[in-house]
Amino acid sequence: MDETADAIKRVIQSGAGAVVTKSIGREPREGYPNPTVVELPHGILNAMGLPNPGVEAYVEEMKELTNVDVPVIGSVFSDSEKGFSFLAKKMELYGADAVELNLSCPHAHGYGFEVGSQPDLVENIVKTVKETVKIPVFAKLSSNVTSIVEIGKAAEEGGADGVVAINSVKALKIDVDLKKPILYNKIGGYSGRGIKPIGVRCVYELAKEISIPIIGAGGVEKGEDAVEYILAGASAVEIGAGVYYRGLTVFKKVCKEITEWMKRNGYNAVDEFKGVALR
Amino acid sequence: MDETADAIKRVIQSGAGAVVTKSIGREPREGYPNPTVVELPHGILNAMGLPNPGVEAYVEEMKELTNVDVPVIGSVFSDSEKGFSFLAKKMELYGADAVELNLSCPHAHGYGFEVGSQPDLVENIVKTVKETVKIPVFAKLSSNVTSIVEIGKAAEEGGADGVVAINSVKALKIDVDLKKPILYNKIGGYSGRGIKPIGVRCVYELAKEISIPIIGAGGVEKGEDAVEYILAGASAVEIGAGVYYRGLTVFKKVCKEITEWMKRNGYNAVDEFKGVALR
Amino acid sequence: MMYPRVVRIHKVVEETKDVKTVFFPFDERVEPGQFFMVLIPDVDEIPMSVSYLLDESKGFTFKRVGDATNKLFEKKAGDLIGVRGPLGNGFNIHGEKILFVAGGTGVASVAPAVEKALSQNRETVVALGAKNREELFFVERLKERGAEVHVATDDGSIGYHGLVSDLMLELVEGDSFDLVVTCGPEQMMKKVVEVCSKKGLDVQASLERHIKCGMGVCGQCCVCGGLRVCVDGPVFDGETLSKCRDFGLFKRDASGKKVYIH
Amino acid sequence: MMYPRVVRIHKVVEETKDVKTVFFPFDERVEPGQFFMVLIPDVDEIPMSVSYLLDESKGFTFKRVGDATNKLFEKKAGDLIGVRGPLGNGFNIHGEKILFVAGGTGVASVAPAVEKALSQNRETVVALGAKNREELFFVERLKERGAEVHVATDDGSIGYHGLVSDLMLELVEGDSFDLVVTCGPEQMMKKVVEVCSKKGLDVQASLERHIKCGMGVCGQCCVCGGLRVCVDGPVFDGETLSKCRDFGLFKRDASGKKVYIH
Ligand SMILES: Cc1cc2nc3c(=O)[nH]c(=O)nc-3n(C[C@H](O)[C@H](O)[C@H](O)COP(=O)(O)OP(=O)(O)OC[C@H]3O[C@@H](n4cnc5c(N)ncnc54)[C@H](O)[C@@H]3O)c2cc1C
Ligand SMILES: Cc1cc2nc3c(=O)[nH]c(=O)nc-3n(C[C@H](O)[C@H](O)[C@H](O)COP(=O)(O)OP(=O)(O)OC[C@H]3O[C@@H](n4cnc5c(N)ncnc54)[C@H](O)[C@@H]3O)c2cc1C
Ligand SMILES: Cc1cc2nc3c(=O)[nH]c(=O)nc-3n(C[C@H](O)[C@H](O)[C@H](O)COP(=O)(O)O)c2cc1C
Ligand SMILES: Cc1cc2nc3c(=O)[nH]c(=O)nc-3n(C[C@H](O)[C@H](O)[C@H](O)COP(=O)(O)O)c2cc1C
Ligand code: FES
Ligand code: FES
Repeated sequence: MDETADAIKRVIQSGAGAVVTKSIGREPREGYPNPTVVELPHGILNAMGLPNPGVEAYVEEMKELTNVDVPVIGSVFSDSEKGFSFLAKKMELYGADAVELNLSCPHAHGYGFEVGSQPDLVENIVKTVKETVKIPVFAKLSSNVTSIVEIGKAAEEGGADGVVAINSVKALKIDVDLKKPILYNKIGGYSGRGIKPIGVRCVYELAKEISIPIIGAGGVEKGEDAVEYILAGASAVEIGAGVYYRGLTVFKKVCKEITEWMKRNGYNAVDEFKGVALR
Repeated sequence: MDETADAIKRVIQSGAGAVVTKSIGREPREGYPNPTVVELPHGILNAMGLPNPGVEAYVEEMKELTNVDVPVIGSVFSDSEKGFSFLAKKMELYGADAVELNLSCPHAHGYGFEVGSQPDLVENIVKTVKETVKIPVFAKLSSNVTSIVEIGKAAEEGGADGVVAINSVKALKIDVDLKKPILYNKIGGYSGRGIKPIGVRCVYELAKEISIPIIGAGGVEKGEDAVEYILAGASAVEIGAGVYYRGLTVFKKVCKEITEWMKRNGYNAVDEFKGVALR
Repeated sequence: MMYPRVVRIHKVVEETKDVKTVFFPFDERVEPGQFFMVLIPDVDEIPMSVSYLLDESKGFTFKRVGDATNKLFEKKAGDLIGVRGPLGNGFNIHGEKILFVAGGTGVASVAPAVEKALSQNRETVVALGAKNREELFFVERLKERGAEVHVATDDGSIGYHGLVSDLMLELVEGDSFDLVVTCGPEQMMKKVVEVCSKKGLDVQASLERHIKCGMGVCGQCCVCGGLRVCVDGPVFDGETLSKCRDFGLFKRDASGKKVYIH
Repeated sequence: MMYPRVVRIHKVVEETKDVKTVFFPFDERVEPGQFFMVLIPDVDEIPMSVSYLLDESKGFTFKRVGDATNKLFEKKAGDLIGVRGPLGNGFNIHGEKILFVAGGTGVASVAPAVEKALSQNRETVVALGAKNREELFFVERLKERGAEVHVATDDGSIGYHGLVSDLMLELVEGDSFDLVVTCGPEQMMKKVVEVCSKKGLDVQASLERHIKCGMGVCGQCCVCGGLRVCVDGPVFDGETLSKCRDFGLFKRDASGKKVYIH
């Protein structure tokens, strides 16, 4: 729900406190043929293939978002330092409040995770982008690595203003009737309910080792899911698959449920319980 | 359900075609205090901490298994080539039909995954063990690595007779009432339903790149789960959490369901559909 | 669950040279105007409105226009496809007298709505448009059920010579309708909606946009300020469409880029 | 779900110098003989039989013997603990006349079974054993409910001077019982089961083994050829126990190593 300006506005009206755009690249990409998304018993599996109209065309969408009330975070993907900084600069010009570097898409060949699993490359990409733009830079990390902490530290070294963890988890569903992988791209990214314990683990591990803010993602659907991420050290959370499970009202509902939990537990501000589970 | 000879016998009576022992080390280990296992909405989280009576005491259990009808696979863990080959030798002496090297336990400090995430080490361990024992050697792999294929290839290079994929996935559950990790060890391994798409992906990736047999594991509960692993290239599957979901009759039930699926799909032998989804 | 159900096609009917209907076993309730994502293994998964609503089976009717529909055109009874659905909202059939206006393959999704209206004893007038006589289908089906069917062709080879939207103008001049239901090329539907707005007639139109997830998460199919064709639609009412700046103006291709409608 | 429910202790009662009962809100049905895994945050999660079965709350009664029970001994009303359960099978209370034989804290799990038997108007005889007068508890509770209670102490400070298993011998000599239910030190239960076998009496004993998962997956608690105390037990009948070579002989410690029972 972040492809177009209109869609993003609808998400904002639905109560989101900030929005992240679809990941944008230099050239238009159609993404993979369908099936690109299926529901599994315990989550959602997708291999969209980073469809996007290309950064030049995306200016049209960004222009319409300049007057919205919440921060708009421009997500970008590339295969090189230069590519990332070019795109980040564009996003800054277009009025993005921050930029999120997609170093973690699990199914796009040559992008995302394939770039984001190499600490040196991550550090250099973040550094180059930081030298190019003034807006905050977030690195979105993958759990599909031997050590997410190593990658998180590389991002911090590079000067990132924060990290986002996690993107979807590399996974596969084979249909036993067709006897083939169900997605056109075969391998996809697993999000939603089933991956929450993995996302929370990643945030917890990162929070122990890095000091820049962490944004949690993966299976947030209810207020208590968000609370779990915050207790693990996250400063905020992103919601993806939750939109499917609870509809667009998921944003308002989650906020309400967090507030209720805070009341029950005697907290007035998120900072009061952020990272409490780390002690 | 693989701690004692009696327990293993019960599993065999329940219809398992082969059994893997609890992972055994050199010295007795109590494992972590409780909670060591909890159920999550989409799987089971455990941090047992490799409890075992030590290999010397385990001879008592193994002796009782010498006359059972199915292969007994001795699982062992260590932190070095020498340690693994010592334990494998013991297992061979005790009458094990094969040995499984635990290179993948996600929560035991200094063992399992911490050893099994380094390709060179994996290759050397497998090689040393192969030089020591005559029984088949399987390497049990972790999905918590940047490339499971790289580790699988290292095991193959080392001369492994097969690999097992996957062990449980590194994960964490924070209790929002206690505001603490629920397991005593905090981080645990996630098994069962929720991880099946990750396990199937790993087997599929491995089957494309290595030619030794692969044993699939992770979320097998029904016949069709096993079929999915076999279509992805597995020669057999292991069942762990499925014992919780369907009781000890899970083994018989899964076999029956596989047979039914084979009938519906016109197959007479597992080999006829093994790896069909790879084509 | 939003996962393709693999089914064996049990009947294929050729409607015209380029249009076929595929029947598959499916015993759950589906509403006219809803659609399925139809999986053609190794090729694509594409949206198809339900065109037949039987108790034990459902059908969809499609025109071959590209890769996926051409491959589908080759399928025979016994072949496997996947169906994911029913998806979307469907038509809200109400009122005593209803006018249905369909162009091209639009009649595929309108036909079961007409049948529903007839089975509820509503007065039912249908205007069908096609390029020529050969491309018309479902005329007999609807007549036999008792609908008053009018036909328009671009070349005049049968019925009214001209656009179905012009034929519709004539029909609404001489009569009063409680509801107008339309499906077809977007320019045509745009005109139908404009006419209805002017005349103060209730109208529902079924939109087509590029569908990927079909479950409201990817944002690919958004129209009219963030409405998702796959879950909020595909049927929208005149009020929504009158305020919708992209209706009849542009779609988005698979990359999300605007493609203007000519 | 096999996940600890975090509850606030609402009452703590001191039964003896070393034994306390903890009450917590829990409104679901629990059977006498079932147990909970009780989570003492940062310390351990340990098995505890249910000792009180109220509609809105349940209780367990424990002796301090080590880390976890000592920490639990410090807890007060208002403190948080986790409870996971009810687990296991529980006693199968049947017959017209039942003898209950409990030693030490064994009375904790036997007490609700006695109460159940009484509420079903069964004749109920209870033999309780303890080291001395100070370590006895629940005697008044069971008498008030109408049970015939006999007491044995090792030092003779009250009641029968000797082992409760010897007291039991006297009781079964002079009377006939349809069922014997026992819980306590394993050597004691072993004797009780032997007596019952000889006399042909139905008997049920509640076993203790090291519990880790409590859900039948880890194999830690296996006895008698692969029976899991946590799901197949903790209550086993005389027939099963007579064929069980480890009953009364050895347990396994946390590592799985055999520990012989003295
Ligand atoms: C809700 C809905 C219901 C539909 N019902 C019918 C129907 O009942 N009968 C019928 O003949 N057609 C129907 N269509 C249109 C049908 O989906 C397209 O004709 C089909 O996808 C073409 O696929 P292709 O690969 O053969 O053609 P391509 O060569 O891929 O494309 C031809 C045209 O089809 C469009 N198209 C391709 N893929 C998709 C997609 N995933 N979603 C939407 N449009 C796509 C393209 O944008 C292009 O305009 C419906 C579309 C929607 C959105
Ligand atoms: C089904 C069941 C019901 C029980 N019900 C009661 C009861 O109602 N009242 C009561 O006082 N006691 C009961 N126990 C025993 C009680 O669980 C132990 O006393 C307690 O676990 C001791 O823990 P600790 O840390 O204080 O002692 P430790 O110093 O850790 O150990 C003392 C003794 O307790 C045993 N123990 C420790 N942890 C466990 C464990 N996880 N599972 C089983 N035994 C353990 C040890 O093996 C040792 O023999 C029951 C045990 C079982 C298996
Ligand atoms: C359909 C779909 C499309 C996604 N597209 C992107 C994307 O373009 N860029 C990105 O960084 N993450 C993308 N993600 C990943 C999500 O942002 C998120 O990190 C992940 O799904 C885990 O969160 P969730 O469980 O709340 O969905 C996508 C996820 C889904 C389900
Ligand atoms: C309680 C528990 C204990 C386990 N102990 C071991 C072990 O000792 N050695 C090992 O290699 N794997 C161990 N595993 C992992 C399983 O063998 C299996 O690889 C994993 O759980 C995934 O399969 P499943 O989803 O069928 O459980 C354990 C899993 C569970 C749930
Ligand atoms: S197709 Fe994905 S939101 Fe509609
Ligand atoms: S305690 Fe794990 S099987 Fe009983």
